[in-house]
Amino acid sequence: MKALYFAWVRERVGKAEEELDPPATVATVGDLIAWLSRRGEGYAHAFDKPLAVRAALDRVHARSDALIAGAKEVAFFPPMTGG
Amino acid sequence: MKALYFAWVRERVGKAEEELDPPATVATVGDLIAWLSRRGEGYAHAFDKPLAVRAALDRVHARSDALIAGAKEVAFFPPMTGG
Amino acid sequence: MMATVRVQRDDFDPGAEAEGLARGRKDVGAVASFVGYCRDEGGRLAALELEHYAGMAEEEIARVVGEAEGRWPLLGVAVIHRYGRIAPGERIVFVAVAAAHRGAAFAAAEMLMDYLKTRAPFWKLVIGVDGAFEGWVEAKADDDRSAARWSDAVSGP
Amino acid sequence: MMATVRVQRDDFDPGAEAEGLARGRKDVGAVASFVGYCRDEGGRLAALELEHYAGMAEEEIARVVGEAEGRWPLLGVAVIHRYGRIAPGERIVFVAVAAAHRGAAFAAAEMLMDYLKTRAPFWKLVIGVDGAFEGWVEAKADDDRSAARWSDAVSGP
Repeated sequence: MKALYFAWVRERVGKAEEELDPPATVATVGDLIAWLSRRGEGYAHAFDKPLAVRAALDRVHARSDALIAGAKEVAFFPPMTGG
Repeated sequence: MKALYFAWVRERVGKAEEELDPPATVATVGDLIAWLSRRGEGYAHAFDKPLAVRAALDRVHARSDALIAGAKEVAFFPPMTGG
Repeated sequence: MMATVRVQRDDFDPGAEAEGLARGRKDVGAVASFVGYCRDEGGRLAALELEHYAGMAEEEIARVVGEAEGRWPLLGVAVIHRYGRIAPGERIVFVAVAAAHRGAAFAAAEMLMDYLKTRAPFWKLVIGVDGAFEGWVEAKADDDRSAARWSDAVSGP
Repeated sequence: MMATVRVQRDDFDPGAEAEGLARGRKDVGAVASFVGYCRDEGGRLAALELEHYAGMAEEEIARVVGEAEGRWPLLGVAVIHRYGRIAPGERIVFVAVAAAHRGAAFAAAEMLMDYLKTRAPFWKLVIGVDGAFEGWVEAKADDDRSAARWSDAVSGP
């Protein structure tokens, strides 16, 4: 699946997007965050307060318990500050 | 004092404005309405439901118990329907 | 605070009026505006004839603007109300409010419209399409209720 | 219902966009509109850099417009949100709603703004005047509360 990072999540992870291939045990958005956090310092910093990071699956807001199976695109970002 | 009439109050009274010289016993807006109602059929019709008519003294909304002493201009009109 | 109040027969340009409240400023974060139009009521209405109390109309609107200013931190207000004959599709009334934040701008614009409906001395005469009828629009209890929403902080007529 | 949703780098003409909702129509009685501007925060802010999630931004705004449509009888909606670098005094966001009556137009415009703030995927980076600092704007609890006002009738994210 394709992962996108925005705003300070992007800055901390150090890239705007990448391809992810999580193991089958990673079922939910929350699992994915935990798995990403173990990939290095930048990821750990980006996700150190999991509640401060929002996610979207295929461009729709998703909670941390949402299942990622079938999603082609996942995005992580801070709470929105548009408008 | 100068009296102004608007909308259906004007139509019923039959004129847009006139000079009034009420007797000293006419103290309030309500008294003035009662006094005008006795001036003829048009006036009686205009003021037959006193609560349906609003008044202003010198261009400021006034209740029926407002004193008319000193006012140069009194106006009578239906509830407003602008906006 | 910059306040514009106009009562006029002619049409106006709402975009230019609203933008005028923000132009050249860097403290305005929000402009809420409203335009009221004449509807044709499903084809039955040929025109509205708006009667007004010249002099009091401007003064009363200015009082209402003053009350809004006392209630919210506003950076600019514009109110325009037309009178005379107005055909379906034409503009009747305009309100715009500038503020630092959107909450104040929206609330003041809505309060101004509610108060214009119930306190500004204008009366609408409906002219029917075939000349078969005309009649004065009756004041709506709804409008009184809308205006009463604001009465905890500002005094009514 | 006519709905326009645009996410763009360029500025826009709010007057023309709002008037477009009423032009040629005789059933529109009310157009409420809102423009959000970049403030200079007392001279400390040189610019905002707005990042957005292209694709999702348009889709999410369209979902929010759909929820407003389900809640009020609307005759037209236009939403424009800019991204990229925006200087103090420049427009950032625009919402306009047309309806027969003002209550629906005001409420829908305000709900759309509340939801844009909390659900549309945009993030503001503040650039300080002397280049001495930059930082991401933090989401406000106030905005979440504003958006929550509408949650009895529409489902959140």
